Amino acid sequence: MEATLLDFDLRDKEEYIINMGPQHPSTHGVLRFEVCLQGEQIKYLRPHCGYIHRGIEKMSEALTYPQLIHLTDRMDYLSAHINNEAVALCVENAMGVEVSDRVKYIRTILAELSRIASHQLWWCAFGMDLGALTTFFYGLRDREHILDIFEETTGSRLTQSFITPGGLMADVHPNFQKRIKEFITYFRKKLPEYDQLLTGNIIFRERTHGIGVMSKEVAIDYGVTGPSGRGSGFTCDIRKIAPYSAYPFVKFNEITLSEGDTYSRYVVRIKEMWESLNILEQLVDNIPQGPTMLELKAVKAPKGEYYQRVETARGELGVYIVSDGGPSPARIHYRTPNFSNLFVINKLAKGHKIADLVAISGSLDLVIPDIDR
Amino acid sequence: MALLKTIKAIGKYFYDIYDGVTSLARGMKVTGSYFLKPSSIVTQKYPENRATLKMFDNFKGELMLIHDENNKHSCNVCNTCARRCPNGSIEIIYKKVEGADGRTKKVLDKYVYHLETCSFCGLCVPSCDEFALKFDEEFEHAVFDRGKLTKVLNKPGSSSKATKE
Amino acid sequence: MYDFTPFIESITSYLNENLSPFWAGLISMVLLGVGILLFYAVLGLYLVYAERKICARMQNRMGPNRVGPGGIFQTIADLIKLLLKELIYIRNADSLLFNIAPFIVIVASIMAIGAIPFAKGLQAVDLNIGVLYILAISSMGVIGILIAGWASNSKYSVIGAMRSGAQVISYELSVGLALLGIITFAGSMQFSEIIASQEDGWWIFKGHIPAMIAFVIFLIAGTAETNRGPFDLAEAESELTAGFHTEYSGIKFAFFFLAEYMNMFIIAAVATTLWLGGWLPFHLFRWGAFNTVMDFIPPVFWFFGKAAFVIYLMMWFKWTFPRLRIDQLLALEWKYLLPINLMNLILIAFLTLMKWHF
Amino acid sequence: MEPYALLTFFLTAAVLVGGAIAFAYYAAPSLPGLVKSEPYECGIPTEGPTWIQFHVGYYLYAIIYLIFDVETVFIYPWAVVMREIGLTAFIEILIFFTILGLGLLYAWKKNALTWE
Amino acid sequence: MQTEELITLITSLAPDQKPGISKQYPEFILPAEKLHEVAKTLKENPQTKMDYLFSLTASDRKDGLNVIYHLTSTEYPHTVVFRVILADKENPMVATVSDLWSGAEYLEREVFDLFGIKFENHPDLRRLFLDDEWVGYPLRKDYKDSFIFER
Repeated sequence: MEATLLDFDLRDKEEYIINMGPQHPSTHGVLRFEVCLQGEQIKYLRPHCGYIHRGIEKMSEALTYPQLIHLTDRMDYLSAHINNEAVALCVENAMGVEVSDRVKYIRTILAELSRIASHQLWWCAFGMDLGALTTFFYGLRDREHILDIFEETTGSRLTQSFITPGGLMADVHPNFQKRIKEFITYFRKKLPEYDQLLTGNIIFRERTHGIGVMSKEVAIDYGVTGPSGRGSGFTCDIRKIAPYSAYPFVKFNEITLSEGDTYSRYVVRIKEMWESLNILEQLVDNIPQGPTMLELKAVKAPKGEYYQRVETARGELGVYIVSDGGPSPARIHYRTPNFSNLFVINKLAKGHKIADLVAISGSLDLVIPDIDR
Repeated sequence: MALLKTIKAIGKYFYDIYDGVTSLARGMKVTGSYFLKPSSIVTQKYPENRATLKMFDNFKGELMLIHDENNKHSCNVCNTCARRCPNGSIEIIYKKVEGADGRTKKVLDKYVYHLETCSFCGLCVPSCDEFALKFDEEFEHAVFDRGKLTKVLNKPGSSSKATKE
Repeated sequence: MYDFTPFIESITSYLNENLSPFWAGLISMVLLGVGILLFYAVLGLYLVYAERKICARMQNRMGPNRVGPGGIFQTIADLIKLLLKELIYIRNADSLLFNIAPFIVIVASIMAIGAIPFAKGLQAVDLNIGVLYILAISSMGVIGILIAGWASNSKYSVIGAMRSGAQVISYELSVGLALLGIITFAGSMQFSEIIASQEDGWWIFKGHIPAMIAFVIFLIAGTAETNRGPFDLAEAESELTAGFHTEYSGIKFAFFFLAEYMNMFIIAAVATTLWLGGWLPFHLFRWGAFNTVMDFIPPVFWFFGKAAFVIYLMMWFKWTFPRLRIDQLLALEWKYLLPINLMNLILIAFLTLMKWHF
Repeated sequence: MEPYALLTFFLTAAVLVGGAIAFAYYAAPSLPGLVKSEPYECGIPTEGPTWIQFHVGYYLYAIIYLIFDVETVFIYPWAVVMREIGLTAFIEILIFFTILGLGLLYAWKKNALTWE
Repeated sequence: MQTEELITLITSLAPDQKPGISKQYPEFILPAEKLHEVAKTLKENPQTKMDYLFSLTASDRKDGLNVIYHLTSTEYPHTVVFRVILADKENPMVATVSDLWSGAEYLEREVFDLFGIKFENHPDLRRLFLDDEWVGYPLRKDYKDSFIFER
């Protein structure tokens, strides 16, 4: 580990310190990088967070378990379904109940849809970071289709609050399956376009190859999970390690690449979109019948401590609930993927240029509210 | 050996140029084809299409208390929705009225809904045993005065179905 | 047909007959100045609007559609807005350089227009070193950008200025060498003579593949010279927020904005004149009827049509490609464009020697 | 008209810039403030001086540029007369470019064309 | 490694460990001074190889401030949970594990920020989310300020 203190001492000399963020077009939120430059080269950088800290963990201590989901929606708002699912699974485990297969299937479908939507938004924002402005609109155009499916079933586009401890808030809309099938055929046609526009582009390849190389050891050391970690060969897919919901019923590959540079992190996400489409295809026709909500008298976790790991679009989300047996948790902690993914950036960006910092932070796919919580 | 290496390097140099140019051309083909296809435009002229704009069935717009044609709602002041709301967006103000059978009864006076704190989680609607609530399709919430976001949901002069007798 | 020379001569002779030489000169200057201003404003506004519409179509959007039919007055509305915006002065900025930078940028773009032949007789000055003049004047604009970035006393601006410094030392060369190819073919640096040499065919067709390579290189280097995407490193929105013009507000920002579009037009005009036959209509061998029809279209339309095509190409680049990094920018120039350019120039010289061009 | 045309262009630019800034000066509101006059750095006050000796990675390019640009200027007169002189000019430029190309190759080999 | 083997290994390192309350993962309550040693051994022991610290957090309980470490291995499918109970709420102190897992550096800063637990030998122990001037540690149960809204 390189000491941050050592870096800190360097500041006494005359240095070129530049702040990127909190109001910067490429930090994707209110995050601040304090970057020390030598020419265009980064000597060191220090992330500063907390600009959007809302104290979700403190607030949650005053809420009942079903009420938690409207806060978890707002952590990583791009995988809101998966965050809700994590809380729901943790509470269900604590209570020792199991939801019906129908709920499991629908949860997994929603989770995979969120994963695709999140990767689409990441793709378009990543293109923007690198200066390809058109990608932004193509990504959003395709994402609309998923958001329409969400809106039809859950009533909201972004913070859906649909998966709740004990099941789902409501049954899915009758159009649900039809629309997903339409989307799969539509997106299978559009994904190659992404490759033509960005992946194959020589400028893009030159911008990302060999930039911000993260070895597998560093990824494990910092706990970098999700596509960012898998780009370094860290097999960290919770869907494989500790399958939950309907993942045991489907066949899919965990995508890992060994290079660990910005390009491989990019490719992992593109391939994950294909893989998610495969998962959707396996599930969408086989949704079994069953109740969508368990008949629970009261949602109360018995005294004890519970931990649940799920895979969001950005990596491993852990929900840690300490319960005193009451209707609300005594302490709830979210181990959020972006928190771990962010702080490796000093290691990755050191020695690269300021333009590469934008590419690296884009390839880590940070969602700032998830870091600050 | 060195010669072979040089030839290889030169070959790679020209291959890179070829590769670069073709990859750029592929990208330009995508944008160019969309340029020539006006039918691919996905944006909409929003205020103009207001008449035809339809939200999805389950859209969570704004909470409303269902009134029937006789201006009656079915809230029986059980306060479940207010308790279930994580943000305290629902306030139920009631008055006590002496019923026909001599017992005092809670009657809804004002069903206050704070739109400014509502996070549209939708916990209130299924919590109601009387099915008195639903979300309507209103999505234009912008106002100039924050006070306007505090709404009274029961219509003036309305009464509860439960207090019919 | 459609010759502007008599028209302009009649104006000057009318002025000279009725007024003293001093007043005649002054009035002709004022007339020219008003003409330039009108042309500059209309072209600038039209180009901004065109860019918005084109990029919108490429991105599946509608583009401006509120002000006027199809949003055609959108840029005018923007111009009024920019005129009425506060001019913010930055503490500790070098105020002289800060204020002079937009002027330099505008001067470079306006003066370059002076040598461009829009149609027969519609050319302010027909210098015998016209190509060199445009090359020299248009590279002045980068100095304005450098000054703007440095004078702002903002760190983003300084980095942007440094990058534009790197750009100016690179792409100047490629532009020059690409132009040299056509100068070798035509044997002149005067625009009117270059156009005259294309009476029997445009250089891009007559010069075989070397001329096409030179055209492509000129387009790439020209895009870089105008600081447009994918070479917009000096303003690099996602890295430096707005680069060299971060601190400029209101109308001063508008000048940089306008100058970028005008420089684009100048590059397109030079490409049109040297490669695409300037205001000459498109002719096919021996197709007499076809050629007559083409001749009916006035030369001004031919010129602007061709320029619009080149401008469209540059916009197409911008809205498709990601931005290059600074070292790649330099590597592209020095490792690819420059050697290719040198070889290409030798090929062109050989073609000229053997008289293999048509 | 001809002799003063370029002067007219220069004066037009001056009138355009001066006029527009003067108009904006009178027409636009002016509410200067201490925070407003700070250089933009994403909402955080600037740390340290901006105008310090700045390391640029391309000074070697700058030197090569200087050489090449001067050489390019030499080629212009050649290009104009190439047609008339013919073979002699072609051989001369071949020699000229060989020397120039060798210089570029040398710089390439010495890694002067790589950003350090 | 099986749970029984883990228990024997940890007991041999820290004889005064107590089994924890979690039913999900094998859990051990360790004395604060033994934590670093046990963690180091578990990370470096080729049979355990606990190289991935996936969660580090704290909670304010009746018996004191608990610091909870969730460890797993990327090679073996075993997970272990450590708990350190710091009864002294005025000056809680525990050794840092940021020299073993770099990711812990910022997790510990977060715990310091919100619970006020000091980590010995931490390279850069400052507040992470809140201002440096912030008074108090918000996630403690006795924390009070004007922003807290009682329902």
